[in-house]
Amino acid sequence: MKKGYFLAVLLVLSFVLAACTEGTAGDSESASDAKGEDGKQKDSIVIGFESDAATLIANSDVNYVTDAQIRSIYDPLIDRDGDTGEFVPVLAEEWENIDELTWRLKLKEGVKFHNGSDFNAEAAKFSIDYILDDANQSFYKSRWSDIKEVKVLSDYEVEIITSKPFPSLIERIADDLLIMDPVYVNDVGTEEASKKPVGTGPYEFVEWSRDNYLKLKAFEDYWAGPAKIKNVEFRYIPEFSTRLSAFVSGEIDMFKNVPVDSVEKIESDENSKIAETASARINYLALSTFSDGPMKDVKVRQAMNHAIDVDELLEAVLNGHGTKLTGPLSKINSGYTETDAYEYDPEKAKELLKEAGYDPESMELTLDTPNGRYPMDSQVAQAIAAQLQRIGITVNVQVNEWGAHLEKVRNREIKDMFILGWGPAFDAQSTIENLFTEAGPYSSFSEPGLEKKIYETNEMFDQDERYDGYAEIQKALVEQAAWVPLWQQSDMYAVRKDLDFKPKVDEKILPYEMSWEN
Amino acid sequence: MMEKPLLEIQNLHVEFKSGKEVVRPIRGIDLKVNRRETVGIVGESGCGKSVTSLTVMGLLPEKTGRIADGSILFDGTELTALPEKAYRKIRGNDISMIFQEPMTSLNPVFTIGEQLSEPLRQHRKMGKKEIRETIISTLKQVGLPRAEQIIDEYPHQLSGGMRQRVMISLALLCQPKLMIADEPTTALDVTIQAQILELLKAIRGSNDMSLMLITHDLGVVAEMCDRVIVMYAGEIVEEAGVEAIFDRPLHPYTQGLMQSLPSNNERKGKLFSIKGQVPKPSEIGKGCAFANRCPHAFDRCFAEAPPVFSEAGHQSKCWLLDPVSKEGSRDESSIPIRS
Amino acid sequence: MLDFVIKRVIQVGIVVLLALTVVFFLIRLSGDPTPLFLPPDAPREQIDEYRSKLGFDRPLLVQYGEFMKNAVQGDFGNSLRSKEDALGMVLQRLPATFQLAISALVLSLLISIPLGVLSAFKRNSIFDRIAVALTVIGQAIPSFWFGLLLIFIFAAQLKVLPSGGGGSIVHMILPTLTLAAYSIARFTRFTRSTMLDVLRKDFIRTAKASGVPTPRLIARYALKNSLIPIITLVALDLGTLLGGAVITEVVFSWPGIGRLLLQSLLNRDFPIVLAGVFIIALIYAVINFVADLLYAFVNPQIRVR
Amino acid sequence: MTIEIPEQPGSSRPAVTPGKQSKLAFLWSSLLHSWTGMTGFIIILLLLFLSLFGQWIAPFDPMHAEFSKKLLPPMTDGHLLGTDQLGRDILSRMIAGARISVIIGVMTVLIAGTFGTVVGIVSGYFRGWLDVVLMRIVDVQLSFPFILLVLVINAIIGTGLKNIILSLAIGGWVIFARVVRSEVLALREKEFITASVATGVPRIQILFKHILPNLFTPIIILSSLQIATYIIAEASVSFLGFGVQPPNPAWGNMLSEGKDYIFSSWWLITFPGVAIMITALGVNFFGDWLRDTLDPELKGE
Amino acid sequence: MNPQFLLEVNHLKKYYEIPQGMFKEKIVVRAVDDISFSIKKGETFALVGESGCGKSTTGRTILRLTEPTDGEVRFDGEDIRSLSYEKMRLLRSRMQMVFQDPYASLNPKKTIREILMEPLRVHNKYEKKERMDKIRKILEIVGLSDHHLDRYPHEFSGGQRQRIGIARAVVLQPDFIIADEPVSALDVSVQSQVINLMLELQKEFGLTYLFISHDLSVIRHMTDRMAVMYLGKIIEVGNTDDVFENPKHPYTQALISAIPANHPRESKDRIVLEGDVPSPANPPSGCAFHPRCPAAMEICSRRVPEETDFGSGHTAKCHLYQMNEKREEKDEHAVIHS
Repeated sequence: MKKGYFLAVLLVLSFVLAACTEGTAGDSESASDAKGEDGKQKDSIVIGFESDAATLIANSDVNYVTDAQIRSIYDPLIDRDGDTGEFVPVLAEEWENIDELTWRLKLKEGVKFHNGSDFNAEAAKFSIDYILDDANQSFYKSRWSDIKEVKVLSDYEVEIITSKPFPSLIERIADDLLIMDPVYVNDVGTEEASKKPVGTGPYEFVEWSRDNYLKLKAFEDYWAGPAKIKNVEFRYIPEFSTRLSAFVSGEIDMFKNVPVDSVEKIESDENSKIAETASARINYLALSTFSDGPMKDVKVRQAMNHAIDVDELLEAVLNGHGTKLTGPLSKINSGYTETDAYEYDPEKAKELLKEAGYDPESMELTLDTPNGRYPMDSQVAQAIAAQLQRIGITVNVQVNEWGAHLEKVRNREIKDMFILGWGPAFDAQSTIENLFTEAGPYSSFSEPGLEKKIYETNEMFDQDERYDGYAEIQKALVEQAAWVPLWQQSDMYAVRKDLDFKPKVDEKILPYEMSWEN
Repeated sequence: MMEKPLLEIQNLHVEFKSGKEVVRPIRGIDLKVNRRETVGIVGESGCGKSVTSLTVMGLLPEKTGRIADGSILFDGTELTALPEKAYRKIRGNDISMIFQEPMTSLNPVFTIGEQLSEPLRQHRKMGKKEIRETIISTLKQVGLPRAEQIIDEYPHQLSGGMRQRVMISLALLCQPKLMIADEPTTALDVTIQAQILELLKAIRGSNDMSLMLITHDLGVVAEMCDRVIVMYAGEIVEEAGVEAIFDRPLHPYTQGLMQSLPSNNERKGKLFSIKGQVPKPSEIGKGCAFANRCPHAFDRCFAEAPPVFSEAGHQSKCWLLDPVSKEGSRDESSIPIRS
Repeated sequence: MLDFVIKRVIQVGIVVLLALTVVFFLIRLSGDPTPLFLPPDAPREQIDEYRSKLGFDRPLLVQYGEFMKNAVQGDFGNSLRSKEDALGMVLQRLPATFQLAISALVLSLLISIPLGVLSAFKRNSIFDRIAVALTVIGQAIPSFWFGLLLIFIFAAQLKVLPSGGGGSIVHMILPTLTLAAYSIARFTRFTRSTMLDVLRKDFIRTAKASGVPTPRLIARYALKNSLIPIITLVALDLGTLLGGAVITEVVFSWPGIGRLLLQSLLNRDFPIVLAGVFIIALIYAVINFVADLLYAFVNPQIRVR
Repeated sequence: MTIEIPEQPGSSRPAVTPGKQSKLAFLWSSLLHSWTGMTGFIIILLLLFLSLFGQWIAPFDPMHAEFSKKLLPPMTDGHLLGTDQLGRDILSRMIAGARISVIIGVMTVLIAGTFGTVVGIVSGYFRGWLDVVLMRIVDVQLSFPFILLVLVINAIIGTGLKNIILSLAIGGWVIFARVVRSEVLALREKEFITASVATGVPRIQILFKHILPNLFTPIIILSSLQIATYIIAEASVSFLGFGVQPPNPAWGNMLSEGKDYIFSSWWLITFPGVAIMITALGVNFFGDWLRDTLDPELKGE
Repeated sequence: MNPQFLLEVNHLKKYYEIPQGMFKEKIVVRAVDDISFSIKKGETFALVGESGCGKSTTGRTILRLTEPTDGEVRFDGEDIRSLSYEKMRLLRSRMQMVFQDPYASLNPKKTIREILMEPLRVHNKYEKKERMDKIRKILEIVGLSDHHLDRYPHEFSGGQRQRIGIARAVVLQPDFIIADEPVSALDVSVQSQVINLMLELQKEFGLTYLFISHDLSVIRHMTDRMAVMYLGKIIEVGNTDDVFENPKHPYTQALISAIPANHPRESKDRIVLEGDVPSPANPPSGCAFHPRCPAAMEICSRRVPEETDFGSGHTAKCHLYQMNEKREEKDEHAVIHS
């Protein structure tokens, strides 16, 4: 027995293991490629994400990270405009509403999947059916449950029949649906297809190392012409400081969700810039009417609106990165109506509280917030607490882990107030329906009269009538002080200076639309 | 004509540091071991007999222990000033040692052979095969059965008696000039002790070797030794040939030790016992270290440390032997001396 | 020998089953996963439907029985989120975790054993004191802080090493250092103290009395005796390195098992968590078993009976 | 090496447990001789002082947010260590955090220690099937990494100061149970315990009058070392998003809030990190010294 | 029941089982294997033997510090094994024990006062005020004084500690004391002090001792009767004088001959036994001593010898004497040493 035995065995073991894990071995070259310091035309990009995609199959996981990655592989039928959020045709060239229950879509011809098979009506039908099929356990199913049938009319025409009027169908198609190749999926099975995806998108799948990276390369036969950036890598870096370090050191070329306090640091770097846009996601302070507490009283809710200085929060906590919200909807939403904001007026707030029978000095409220889910969320909560303290109200901030927070909200266990975000939201219906009815817990507000009005408006098929209805509702909600509207989130991207990149309102990150400046 | 002694210690002082205190376990001893002689060092725990042996071996704890004064002359070499490297050449080669605890003195994770080959590797230029043969023959010499198998066994597979035999063969391997046995039988059972004592006698007879036997057991001394040295509190209080000591112990401490043995007393009778206990180092004053327990102590004993008094090779450090102070103090009846 | 193995296998089985049981109930208490997966606008009926599809609406004991029945056959179900086989997902992450843990272990052993031995031998010297102080500091630094610091210095400022990600040797340097920092400290201290113990033993005195030179005494005699307790500690720590690398894996974006478990915990992805617990408990038990064998191998008092 | 040193009553055998007054004096003099022990002792004193009187020393209200003064670097505007992302004074928060860290360390040790000790005693002293069951439970728990276990429990019972203490305690009791059990097992075999049995001392009295007092030393040593572990563990758990939550100024929490500012405002992550390190260092130093002094045989683990 | 016997031990057995894994049979260690003896009131009875022969286990089993496997122990006529825990506990006020290691047998965290008070407290002896007087008195008897009361054990020397251990055993004024190697750990000069103390106490309190030791000279000095144990069995019993003068069993003979000489001129015909004591887990067949016995015969490995009575309570278990009695095959080795 030699003394070195033990160590030697361990060493050998570790080499064997290292050899075994060769498959996961990353290629650290891609980062320097992207930098293109050698003067060659850059054709690669590395994008940092906080987490891995749950799966690479389309129409399954409702999650921005998954969606942002697979959207380069799969095309949608309809997309949104990056600035306005308006619908733009992609694989569907035209769509029309035949009657209240029937929609007809005309599809693009000559589009090919990465494996060479043709895109056609069957593919569109298959993709929708995939969501509806219980066996696939798609998380999207709830949004699509009103669909009765998808009919293939011809090779490039489909008809969607709904079981009840479904005015927001096009929104669903634009926001959720991606097109898969039925032949491929049926051939290899969903399990394989979710690891090696095939779509019609601008990039083809190359390699996926779980929790490590996803590599794609440009699809040369892309119907809209091949991408300028030929190689794309999504790299998963869960910890923000590490992500930032990776960006600073040039390992990644861009990442989303830059904390407001790091903006300056990135802008000060000569190779970097910040790309910013107002997102379709809104943040708000919900006032719970679902539990017995002061928030049941409209005067108290109004007092809260007067006591919280949103401008100050925006400026002090978010460094101005956000767009102030005055009512239930952001301006991007179809059906948005201008509503009057509550002035910051602490005196009035105190008065209202007294009218409602509360002495602000003896009030003690709890404010629940997640931590790290929205920009500066827990800091905002602490700042709100500080503002309410100014009129004498004691606020205890309760910070919850996200899962626990969401569960508390859904189970209506939150006593007084909580911070939450909603989006991306482009239409009035889903926001109002989900936030301000008894069934939707996310603002913990409902009022019977208003609820009736909401459901009536939802059923209206006439666009103008509906918008009028939503406008009335919005005004009523503001009057009722249903919540304290905060702001439209600012989506901030740290980007290499020479990358031509324009952020989109719907949070999508499409390398196809990017290019390197020379 | 006298042969030069093999080992000669003169005025040895050893100090231990423990914290800020300095302990002096050996306070000036002189002793010699002649060639082919067996010298017994007797004393109770803490008298400094083990420290003496470790000092000779050069195994005092490096950081805390040191030789404060004196000389150790071994076979013409002065050991106190010897560099470690040269000392190593002596250890296990010219001087070897057997310890009290055969259970813990062998390394549990090496075979007997591996451990026994060490002194041969260090001191003899031998091939592997030769080493093995030497070990086996030494194992046989100490009366171990199955020597060929035992060489590849581990210490825990052997009984206490066998382990002590292994320890003895370890000490014998290089045919040392001096073997120090520190309480070699104390941890053993009576019947095993008898075996080991017989073995030591046999070895002493067949090898050209001196033996320094450290023990607290007067019986072992009586059986084994040519000459006896009695230690008390870091000093040698008496030294004489073995028969002289047993016939006529001169120092009251030696007398007390002998008289307190049950076999030297009437059955069921009250045993003679030395009152009190060994003094703490701080309690040792200018006088005789034994004075506070001595039944014959008188004023001078407390005031002044006694020098060595010698009578025909029988030496003792006691004022009672001083012809001058004798008259004043000695009470004839008080020392019952066996004859 | 054989019955020792059988006995241990049974023991391991019991421990793993119990661990699964405990975690099964614990994690069911941690909350409902459905709202985390479904879109926020999913109506309540949908959630209920989904929940019943997953079987979460049945009595807990029935679910437990079902789970255990499948689990003993190696089927932990599919991930709630990605619908992949949960055990497969865990196993997929295992090599990366192993790679990191083993390299950290090897690094710590290579550094700590010589350091501990020297420190013990030169007890109370300046060298020893510095080593002791360093090891205490090594145990006192929160690992994520240390990791971030390393990233900040070597990746962001000096730009010499990647900030994270799995793969090549270069990627391994920083996480290995971070992970090893604690073990280096622990092993060094432990080696030092066992070594001190061994150096005090009678048989060391015997070897010295045989004229064995000091370097040989330490390298051959003392080290082998110290190795026995060190093996036990190393085994214990390898378990911790494997399962406890969560923080290092998160900080360095290392695609290992700890990160997967943390994510699944946050997502309430029960099957993955349970499969992960199963694997970790199993590895832990196997490591301990191997340590026992190794222990017996090094320690003849056990080997030869 | 065992060397016979002249027997001197008082220092002859390793079991050093002097009388009550002399014990303190003995500890104190031993402390004076150990630079690590003294360093640890001073750090602990400082920590205790801060946690008891911190609120009167802190220059600012640790919870008061002054948005206009956010992220001030150290030594500006009277903020010695600067301000954080909400404009709160970091020094004041660190001082307040000392209290929370002390509470976390001490309370966890109290809960985990008490529970673990009871289990260890029951297991080790009464043996039998209860011992088998309890030790299986300990095995099960040990097969799951500490941090992950704390996370799971924290995920279940929720975040916050009380809950993190509880989770750490649930994760940490086993080590006490194991150590205490093995101590009890060793004590049971001690001759003075047998002597008490032979005297006719009832079982319960043996437990309380003989076993327990002899457990104090190992438990105190273990506790002091565990405190550091728990303080660091809290920081780690906070880092992963659980643990004590803002606005509470626990150090771990400040670290995890501040880590996003590593590039822009280094002081946010530096000071709490250093504080944790120094605390852990101090407690470790002190614990090591305590172990070396009270129980020379316990060295190592 | 003979009233003159304070303690009667009949067919006492203590077996330990060592599990060897699931599929192997357990190893049974017969630490004490069917031994019987009786101790008269006021006498000192010795158990002699080498380490591992079961003498200490016997002592502990009698006090039920470990539960016996089988057999009967009668103390003052009462069957100890049938007593409940509580009754046994109370009975311990009458039977006490002194241990070998004076360092290990005193709780390091207790003062001498606490150590000596405990027996009185748990047995509720004397009025509370009286107890202190008793303790002082006993301390004085064992040669310590008042000012030692508040010290801790480590502040004492080995001899002093052993005296404290004896004081603790005697303070309850028991009838019976088991002394397990009480002087083995002590230096010669201290050993005599402790032996003297024990003898004095015996006189003063009329104590009965079971004295366990491997030191034959101590045994010869202070005991009345003795039993020699080998591998869990008693092989010879008799008055101490008889056994020393006229040992019957070859093992006893070897043991006595192994005592080192008293004087260099004393020549001893020593019987040096071969080999070591076998493991009690795997004792030799027949007479357990036969592999080492210089007088071993063929029958010794086959049959366990019966007891032979040599009169006045001196008995031994050896085939040599059984052969004689049966007048089969007279053996010249019958008496090896006389």
